[in-house]
Amino acid sequence: MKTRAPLGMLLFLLNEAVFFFMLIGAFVYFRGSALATAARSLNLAGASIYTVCLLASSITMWRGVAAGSRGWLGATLALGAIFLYGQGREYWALFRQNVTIGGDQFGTTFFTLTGIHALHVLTGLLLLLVLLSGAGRRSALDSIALYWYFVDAVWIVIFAVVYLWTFV
Amino acid sequence: MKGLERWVSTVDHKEIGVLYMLTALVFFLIGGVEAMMIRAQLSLPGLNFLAPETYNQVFTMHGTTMIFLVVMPVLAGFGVYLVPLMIGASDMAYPRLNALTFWLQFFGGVLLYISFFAGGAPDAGWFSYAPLSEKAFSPHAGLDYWALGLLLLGSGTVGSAVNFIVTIANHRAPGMTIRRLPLFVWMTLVNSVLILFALPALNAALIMLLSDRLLHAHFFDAAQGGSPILWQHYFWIFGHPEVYIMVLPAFGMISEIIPVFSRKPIFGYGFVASSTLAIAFLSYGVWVHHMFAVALGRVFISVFAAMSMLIAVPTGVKIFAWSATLVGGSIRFTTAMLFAVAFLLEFTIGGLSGVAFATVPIDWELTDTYFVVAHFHYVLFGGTAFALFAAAYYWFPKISGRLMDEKMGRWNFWLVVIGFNMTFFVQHLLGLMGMPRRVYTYPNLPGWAALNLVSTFGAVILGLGALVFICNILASLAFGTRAGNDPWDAWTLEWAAKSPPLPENFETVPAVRSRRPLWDVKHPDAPDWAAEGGA
Amino acid sequence: MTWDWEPSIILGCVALAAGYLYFAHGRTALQTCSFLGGIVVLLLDLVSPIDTLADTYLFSAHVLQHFVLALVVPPLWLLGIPGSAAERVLQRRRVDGIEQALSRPGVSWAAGVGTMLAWHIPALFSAAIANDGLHILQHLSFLVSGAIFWWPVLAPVEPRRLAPLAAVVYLFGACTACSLLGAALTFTRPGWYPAYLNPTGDAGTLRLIRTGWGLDARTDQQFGGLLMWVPGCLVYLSAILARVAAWYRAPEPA
Amino acid sequence: MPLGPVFTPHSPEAQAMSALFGAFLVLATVIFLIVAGLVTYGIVRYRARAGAGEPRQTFGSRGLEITWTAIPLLIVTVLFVFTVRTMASIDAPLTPDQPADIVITGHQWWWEARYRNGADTANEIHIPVGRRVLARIESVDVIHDFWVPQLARKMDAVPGRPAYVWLEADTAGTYSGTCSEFCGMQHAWMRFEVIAEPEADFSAWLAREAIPPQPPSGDAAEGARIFQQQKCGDCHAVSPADTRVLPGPPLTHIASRRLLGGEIPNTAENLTHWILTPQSIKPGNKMMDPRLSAVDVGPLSAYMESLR
Repeated sequence: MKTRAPLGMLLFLLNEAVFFFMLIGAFVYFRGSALATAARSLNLAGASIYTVCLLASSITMWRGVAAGSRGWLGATLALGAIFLYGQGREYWALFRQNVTIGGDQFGTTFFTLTGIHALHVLTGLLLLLVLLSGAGRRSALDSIALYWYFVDAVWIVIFAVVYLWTFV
Repeated sequence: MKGLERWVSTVDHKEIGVLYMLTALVFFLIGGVEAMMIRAQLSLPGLNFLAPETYNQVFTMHGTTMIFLVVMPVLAGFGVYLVPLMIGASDMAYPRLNALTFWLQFFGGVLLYISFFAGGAPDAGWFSYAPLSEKAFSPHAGLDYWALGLLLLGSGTVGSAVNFIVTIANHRAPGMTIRRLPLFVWMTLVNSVLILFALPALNAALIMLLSDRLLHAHFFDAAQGGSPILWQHYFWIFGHPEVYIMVLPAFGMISEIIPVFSRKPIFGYGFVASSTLAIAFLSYGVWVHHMFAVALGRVFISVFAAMSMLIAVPTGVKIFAWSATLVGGSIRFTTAMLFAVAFLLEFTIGGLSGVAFATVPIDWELTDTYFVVAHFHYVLFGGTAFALFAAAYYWFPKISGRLMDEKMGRWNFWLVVIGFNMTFFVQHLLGLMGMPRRVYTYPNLPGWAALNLVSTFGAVILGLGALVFICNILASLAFGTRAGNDPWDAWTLEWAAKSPPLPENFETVPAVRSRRPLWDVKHPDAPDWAAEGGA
Repeated sequence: MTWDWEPSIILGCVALAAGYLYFAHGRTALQTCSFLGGIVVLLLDLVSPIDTLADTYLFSAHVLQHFVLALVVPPLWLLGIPGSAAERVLQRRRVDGIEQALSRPGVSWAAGVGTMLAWHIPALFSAAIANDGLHILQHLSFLVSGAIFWWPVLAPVEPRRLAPLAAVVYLFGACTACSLLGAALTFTRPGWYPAYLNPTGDAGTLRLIRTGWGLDARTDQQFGGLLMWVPGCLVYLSAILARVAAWYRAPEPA
Repeated sequence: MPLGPVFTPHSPEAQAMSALFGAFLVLATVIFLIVAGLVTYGIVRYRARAGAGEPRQTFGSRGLEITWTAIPLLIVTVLFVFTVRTMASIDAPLTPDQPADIVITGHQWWWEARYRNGADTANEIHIPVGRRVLARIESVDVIHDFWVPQLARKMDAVPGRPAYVWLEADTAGTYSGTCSEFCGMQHAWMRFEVIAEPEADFSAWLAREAIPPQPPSGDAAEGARIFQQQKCGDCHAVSPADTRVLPGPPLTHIASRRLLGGEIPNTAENLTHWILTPQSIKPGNKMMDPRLSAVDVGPLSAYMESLR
């Protein structure tokens, strides 16, 4: 049964979508009191660069699934890692400006939302790593790819809400 | 040791189902003991049987246990056991996920109870309103255990919901179309969709609460710019669908049991099935009725009041359909049927008192009093638990191969009915007299002591009834009459399997051409598929 | 606050009714009621004080107006069209082609939901209040996109309708979209559409609204969001239930 | 059996709620009797008879199903109309255009009532009979809920989110109230009283509360010294001029109050007991044990008694 794994994954992602919707909702809820700090401390240019990396990783993932190629999957892994590195740098820059999760409402909502998302990216990377080490099956790759596209799509929304909306 | 290893490593849906049910039974005993402690403390005004802080832990754990460690797992257990059998499948779609989700819920429960030994159990009530649940007001670790335990339980529940949907979507026997699903399976399906949309709201709220408590974020503490109301919204966006998550599978059980013992098909399958959909949709638009006592604005509140009243309609449709199924039947009063009929009446009371809370000015008087306590016990005990007793008597023969004892069943039934109504009916009156809920003691105002004492006596009787139930299970496991495959002369596919079923469930799955495949087999002269409305 | 018997609207409605009565052969009494009822509702929606309120004072009145245009009138019309008449028209190649193109679920869904979402972009909405031509376009677009949206659900010709479960997903998706927008309007600060913050209308009317009805700018936006969210969803839900109930009644194919 | 406060309302607001509840009760009883009748009829008339075969198989009836969908729909529509009308008649505006007459603040686990003239008291709210006053409900810590069953709607006291209720009584008397949202250890005893008195008495009380108490003399003066020495004033106000937000209830005119802690009668004996062992009567409250000797407690108690 070919469709089995993706249906389960799709349903799981539906649940995840609602989950992220609630977290993004909290960010928007507090946006009024968080905006000043956000505009002062976020680095739009940097974030744009690593966002592009994450989006590119969806393309490499798609090629990897289509061609069944380990090279493309390796590229996905690398791009995902760059994204996490970029986000780590953003966190570090914020810490240095004394913006932390225990600071104001911006810190609270920003770090919770992006932190949870980063955990999802990390999970995806680990799954890919397991797969590349030869332990996974073909059907697992379909599911992981689906998960990866989802995590990227969520980031597009987060990027729009957290970064773009702050600077327009 | 061999046996233990088998149970721990099993991926068979029937064994996992039994594990769920046994776990739930153990937690039911624990939750029951907590209930007894509550009633003992409240039996007279001014008692010091429990210290205030202990009492608050006990009622918090009672609620959390009964909801997350009893009702949810036992419903999942019946589902995991029965759904594959009822649709003619050999197992769930993902057997290993099935085992994983059970163990997630199991350890979630264990984690919750470890809190007792780690500096105190959670004590902010089962909905843990912020900022009371924040570190500033609940500094000990109980609430961290609560949030982490619920995250595990929630993840497990989501996993099993995914598993149910995929199983029902992809593993039905030939001829078992969506429109022919047994109503229990249909309601489990709808329920699983509800879970997928509702649980993430809880998970998000818990993550935010944990951020607050462990990382010093300020989602919910007003003093630092957070919003206590946000917690209420998020919790109840989960919490109200949760009420239906706990009651829909029970509706499904009743929809199986009443027809079989009335010897008639359910009255208006289509209406019962589509009203379930209506409930599922509406249940996302009613959460604010838990917050009517907050000043949210009249327009805002009115709209949610309208939705909350509206949801009574599809629920009422079901009550009428079940009652009408009785009429014209040939009713056999087994213990299962007794509980099912009692369910109709008790649940109607709980449903009607629920409409009181949708009627905003009444809510402004009675919310957070004992009237609420009475109301939701009529829904969750009079509704779900009565349906579960009925289901236990009905499906025990399939699971164990033996009938439960009917004589003990009668004792079980009457003790529970009398004890339950005695405990909780008077609590309506206490609410009307102004007794708030969640108090560890109360002033000796006129009438309060007497009614509380009645309630406590009722609880003792109810407890005895529950003990008789457990004795009946144990005794029937050992000495019960052999049941045969189909003791009730029933119509859904599970009764075509052996009792207990073979590891692969069926040797051959009977042909499915209508909603009652076994009726068709037994009555080749008047099969359902030839009848108007039967196919 | 008065009735505004705008001649073009009345003429349009009369023409529509006449056209229906003339062309729609084989209609039942119920269908006639439905179609003409749709016209009456449309008329009330556009000429009654709701229109004045919507244009100048209340966002919520405007939501109500659009709600009727997109979710009430088109379904009533579609239900009023007799199947035989529709079939005759659809036999023409070109009509059939257009129908085929527009009734693809993706297209019709995007038309309905997209129109609704697009007009609520603050700049566009404000422009529509300020500019009469744009305002008329807005109302027409709600009617037309509403009709396109509802066609796959309520088409007079059964084979042109979506399969029952597909229809459930289709409608549920629309319900989710309008819930999200409604919830956003409900839970966020007022001022999405600045014209409604401090309306420049007649002082007496304004006093009636603000103190008599208790609708301040905040409540107004909240009410508008709730109207979109709750009654909007109830329309979709009713359609879903009707479709499912009909499905359960129909015999299972062997 | 005493009737509950829901059935003995003493303000127009409570009467409106009561009337709606009465109507609802009748409606719910009728519906329950219909269901119970149908079920009873079913199980009595159609119980299985020996030797009877399977009954006639019927699958439903569309007419009936539509009827029992439509009628409840109608009922809830009517109920909704009454709900909205009653709401409008009892609810205070979300943002009133007049200042509140009383600011009522929930603390863990006592209620503070501050009047516009500066009078500040605890667990005892005075109102004039027959005149509607506007109360503003606040909280300084967790969520509480202000509830006087015979007089007014419940209102949650949410920190950072003040709300308003109308408070009114049509008869002079003492009405008991309580916190109705779980707020921690002593939620049970977060009780208070509303005392409705004739306009003249109320005005006199209000004026008295707003002026500082008589300076203490004799034993009480010694008590005042101990009060200061023990830093009791860090948590308790003893003058209406003291407007700090404090964790302990104001003691400015404590001797004129009926109850201690909203719980026990305000007698010298109880007061002494409370001061000696602050955690014995309402365990968990925020008062630390000053570990006073019995010798010190006497004057302190006398000082309290002098604060009228």
